[in-house]
Amino acid sequence: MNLIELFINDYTLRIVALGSALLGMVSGVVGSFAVLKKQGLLGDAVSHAALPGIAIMFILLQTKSTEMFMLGALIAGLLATGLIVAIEKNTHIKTDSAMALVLSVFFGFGLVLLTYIQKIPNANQAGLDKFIFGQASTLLRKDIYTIMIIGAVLLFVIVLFWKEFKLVTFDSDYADSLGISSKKVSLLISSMIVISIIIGLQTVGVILMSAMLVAPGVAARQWTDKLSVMVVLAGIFGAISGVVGTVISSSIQKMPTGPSIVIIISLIVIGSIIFSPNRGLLLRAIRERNYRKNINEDNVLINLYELAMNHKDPFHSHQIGAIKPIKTAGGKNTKYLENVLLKLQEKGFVKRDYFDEWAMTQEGIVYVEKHPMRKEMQYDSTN
Amino acid sequence: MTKSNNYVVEVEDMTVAYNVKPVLWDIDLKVPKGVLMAIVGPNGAGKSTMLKAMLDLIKPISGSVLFNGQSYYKQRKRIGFVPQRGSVDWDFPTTVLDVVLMGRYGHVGWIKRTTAKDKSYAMDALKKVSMEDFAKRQISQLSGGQQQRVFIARALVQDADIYFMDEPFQGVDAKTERAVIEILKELRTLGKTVLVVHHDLQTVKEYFDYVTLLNTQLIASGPVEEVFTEENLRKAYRSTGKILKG
Amino acid sequence: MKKLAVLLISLVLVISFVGCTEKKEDNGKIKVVATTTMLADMVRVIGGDHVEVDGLMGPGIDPHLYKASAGDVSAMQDADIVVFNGLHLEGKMGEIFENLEGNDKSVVVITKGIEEKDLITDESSEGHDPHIWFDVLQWKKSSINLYNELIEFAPEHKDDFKKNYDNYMDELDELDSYVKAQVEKVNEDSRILITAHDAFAYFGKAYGFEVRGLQGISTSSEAGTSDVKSLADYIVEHKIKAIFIESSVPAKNIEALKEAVLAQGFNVEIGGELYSDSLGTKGTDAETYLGTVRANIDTIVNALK
Amino acid sequence: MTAQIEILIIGVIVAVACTIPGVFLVLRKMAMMTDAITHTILLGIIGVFLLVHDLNSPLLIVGAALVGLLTVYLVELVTKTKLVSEDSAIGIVFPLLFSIAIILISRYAGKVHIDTDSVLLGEIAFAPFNRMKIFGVDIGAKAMYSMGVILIINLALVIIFFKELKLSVFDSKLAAVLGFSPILIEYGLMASVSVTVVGAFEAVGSILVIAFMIGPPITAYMLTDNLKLMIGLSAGIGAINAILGFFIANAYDVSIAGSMALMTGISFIIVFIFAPRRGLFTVIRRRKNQKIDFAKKSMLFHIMNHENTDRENIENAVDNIYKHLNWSEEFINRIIKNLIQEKRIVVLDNIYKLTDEGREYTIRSYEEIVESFSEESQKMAR
Repeated sequence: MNLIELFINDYTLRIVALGSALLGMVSGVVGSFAVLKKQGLLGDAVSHAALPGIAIMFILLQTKSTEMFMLGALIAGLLATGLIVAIEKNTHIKTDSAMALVLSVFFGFGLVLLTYIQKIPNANQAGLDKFIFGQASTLLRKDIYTIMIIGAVLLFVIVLFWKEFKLVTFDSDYADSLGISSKKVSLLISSMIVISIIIGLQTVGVILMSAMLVAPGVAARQWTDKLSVMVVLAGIFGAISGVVGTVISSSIQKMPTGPSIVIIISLIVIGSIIFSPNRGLLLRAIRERNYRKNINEDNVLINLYELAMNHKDPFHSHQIGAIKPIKTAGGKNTKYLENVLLKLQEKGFVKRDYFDEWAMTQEGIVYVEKHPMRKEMQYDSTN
Repeated sequence: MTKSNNYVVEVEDMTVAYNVKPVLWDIDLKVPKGVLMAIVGPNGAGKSTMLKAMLDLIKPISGSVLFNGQSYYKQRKRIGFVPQRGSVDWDFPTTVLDVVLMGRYGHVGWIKRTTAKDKSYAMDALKKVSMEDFAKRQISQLSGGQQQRVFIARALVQDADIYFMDEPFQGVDAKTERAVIEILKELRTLGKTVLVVHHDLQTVKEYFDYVTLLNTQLIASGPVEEVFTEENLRKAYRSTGKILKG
Repeated sequence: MKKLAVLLISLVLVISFVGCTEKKEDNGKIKVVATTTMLADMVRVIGGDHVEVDGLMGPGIDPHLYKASAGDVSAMQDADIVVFNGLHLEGKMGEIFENLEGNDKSVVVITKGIEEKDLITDESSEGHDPHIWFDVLQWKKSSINLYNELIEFAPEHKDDFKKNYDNYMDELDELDSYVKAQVEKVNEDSRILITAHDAFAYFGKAYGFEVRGLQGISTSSEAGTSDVKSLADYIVEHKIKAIFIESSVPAKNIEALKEAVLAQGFNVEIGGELYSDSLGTKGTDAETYLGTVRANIDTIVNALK
Repeated sequence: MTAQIEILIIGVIVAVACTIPGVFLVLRKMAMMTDAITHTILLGIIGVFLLVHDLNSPLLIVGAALVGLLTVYLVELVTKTKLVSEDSAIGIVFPLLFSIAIILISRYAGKVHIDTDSVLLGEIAFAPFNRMKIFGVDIGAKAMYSMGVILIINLALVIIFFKELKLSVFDSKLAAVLGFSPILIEYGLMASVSVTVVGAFEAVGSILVIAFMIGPPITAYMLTDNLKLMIGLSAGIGAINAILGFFIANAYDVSIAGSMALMTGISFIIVFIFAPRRGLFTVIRRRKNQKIDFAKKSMLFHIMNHENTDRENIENAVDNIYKHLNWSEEFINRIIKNLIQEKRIVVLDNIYKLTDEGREYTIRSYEEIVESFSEESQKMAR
């Protein structure tokens, strides 16, 4: 009740919450693809790489214009992203290195331009390098329209090319073999990511944008195994953190809005990592305990034997990953299993070979073949 | 030159290189219709590269590939592909059915959605690989063999005439291996052509009727009983210049 | 590899020659480097013809965001006297300057000697606000530091310096009374100055203005929604006529504040742009310190009266 | 010593000191960790400041370095759950730490002028004015000594732990088996990165540190695969970038560190285009030449394969050979003309025969090819 009143009475809260929620939603959705394509750090890279774009715009126009600066930033951002991809494609240099190089060189170039501008007389360039970087708490009504329009376009494109986006992000070679050009689709995805970053920079600032691009997607990933659900959830998490962060910022004095949204979304990520079903750390720990309770030397040995017999050779060796003594899906603890195997090795039942694979010994085979459990345990090799 | 009609795949003079290093050297290969062909050779012999170059995923330095006498682009819908299992991130948030449906994307075309019919194709394919119970499963929960079956099912729904499979037996359990080979044989009886990159020499004779031996160069290609000889194998697996003299 | 190196070096040599700038000659003047534009102006006034001033930060440059260029190195190296604000306005740079004392350079920290009670201190962190120049009398008091240094450095010009200094003192007194007179035009209840960041605290303290900023001094600080909201409430409550943008801070912050006020059915004007961390550009009235302070107070008074 | 020369020296020392850990960051695919650290050290600075209330305290720098390490630790912690990829982990950890820093500043230090740039000097132009004095005697710029020490420590670490570092880069599993704790090496490396970033931040400022750390190593990586050579080359390239960058800055009177970073980009692009083995030009030119070269060699192989066999008069016959190679007649004539000119083959009784020289060349080429692909596959396996 109190909260609703708060929203009705407080214009700033309303605007900022709405803006942050919309932006959180859009960047959560678009960012999901950045997360899956391992381009999560593009947010920070583009925000630095934008500087020369802004500086060149200023040199050309000699005046501060947010719109033109954003255009300059967008061009520089796209160029930087293109370069990162080009370096990665044409050399053996990995994305992270390419990204680090491009962002720092672009920024260095921007700095060179800034000091050049400092020498131009009569140019009021104060705060040029911070000019397009907004703060969440100073969102304007027109920012909201911008976010809404561009966000709607981005979401529309995602819905339109959903199938292609999914396929290319998952398996680009296969996409190419079907005639769906992974190059073009990747370019489209990256451009959309850059566009949403630039919008975010101008409305809520660098750090919040960097977080909003990655965190909602990561949190959403923990709760679902379906891309569509993940994308929707990421949008919801982004929006929720926008609203909750804004409310917190508006109820505590001197609580900056952007950072408090970052903290909320980070808490959502931490919560998701710990508590989500299937993947969560908590459930994993519980499952591991059960696993340890149920696993024993006998069923490990029998399993290894069954595996080997699949190859019609009791001495056939297997990697530790192949050994699954009980059927619970996902409940695997390699370290624990390794300990059990080591104990078996001490007893002389199994042997670790040169390739780090495990195989039965003669004694082990004799032991298993006499074991009463073996006949009952029909191992399902599909599992 | 030989008329195209007899062969579904014709590779001529194909050379592929990464940087300075030739990976494939002047390959000439003809694949007759309706065969089940293994492509074998030692590690680094360029087996997967050849497959990818045939599918235009890698640009060769020279050479051409024809399918039924036409270019790859004209024949694309008749070609199915099973990439190496390790080439994708299996933690990707998607279900088994979704992955199999991807095989229909080429037929569906840009922007358009898959239909209920596509879905029933996908379910049929899953049944073929005995994975129908896993349709709703997340792909990261699958074992290696199951992942492979999903990939095979995906290629099956492409409803192609020529199939390219990159190491479909790599790291799978014996049961999957048997299931996959049954499917391959069934494809052959339907008159389809299947090319499989294979690394287990012991099973070549049992599984395949045609074989291509590769070691950067094409060593030999033809019916298993003719080509899969000790002499050819020695050629393929020995890596000195002496083999030139046979 | 060698070819590459040769190529690189020749490339750079070409570039360097193209862009080569000529060196300034030694003309016997005292070379002074000042950090901010206000300080450069002060040096120019008191030093007169005997000094050559190099302001590191050009007009419109925010000291918080200043980036040095290669030319600044030679300026610093050739300098006889280095003048800077202190109180950590120049960050780590100031600390370095302070240590230059004795290395054949004289150093003037303009805020040195200001009594602790006159400084504005942050309660929670015990740091000081460095924006001293908006209190004209403090500025006047501080100038003595520069004057003393100049006569010590060049006693032969003492008379000229004295004349310039005394003149400046008079002008500053005059400026102070002008500001005070202008302030009188504003209703006592309306003496409230609201800007984007907290740079006007000394001004407020000296001339009886209540000063509110949206954001802290550090460029790293950020406003919260509640800060915007409470400042908007404050504006509505006190029926403040105008709020001000600053030359070196994006106007967006103040626009957001205006929107928030408007939403409460009250209209606050944007009263114009104030010079906060630097003087105005050449050719404007605000080219000098005197002009800048006048321009600021005129802008404030015109909007608020 | 003039300030200019000192700047040059400092620039070179910083560049070389940065490249050493940089090489390992690039090889371990952790380049963006530097970006994260340049942001998060603000938290260390503000945290210590709130304790000591002194903006000039050297403890601020200690705090900065510690938070650098904390950043690495947290990223590792998140990555280790295997639920989040490393880049995403960085993308979550650094905004969080940075946001906490901003909240602290906004709440508790609103009236103080504090940010990373103002606490760390971050400007190489002024580094020569920060003097080092012992008993009142000026012995040069402080940064020369501080970065010099960091350089020596980095060098010493690399020399002493070269084997371990190399193993940990190429095969962390094997390193673990052999008893080198990957975690220890990891944190050793990261401690070195963190200290170097903070130290270099003092000298060159903000995120340009990243250019110094990552640029030269990846440029060197385009030129060599040998780790030792790569370290040496990076150091050399870094030094050249610093020197040339300095001259450009002087010529145009612009930011020195910015020019050095820009130079890093330029030198990378030059190497990217002109590198002897991997450069764009070489690749394009090679593609052109390769076709003919490969064709020649395949012709030789073909002739040699059928030499002295019963099919020789069919396969290697002058009139017939094009049928067996499936090339256009025109192309084949060109190749054969070339080969005859090079005295690799001769025509004997209407059949192509290898000359002795040609035979030797053919065998050698084949061996080269075989060798090269086995090298390639070894590298891939790595």
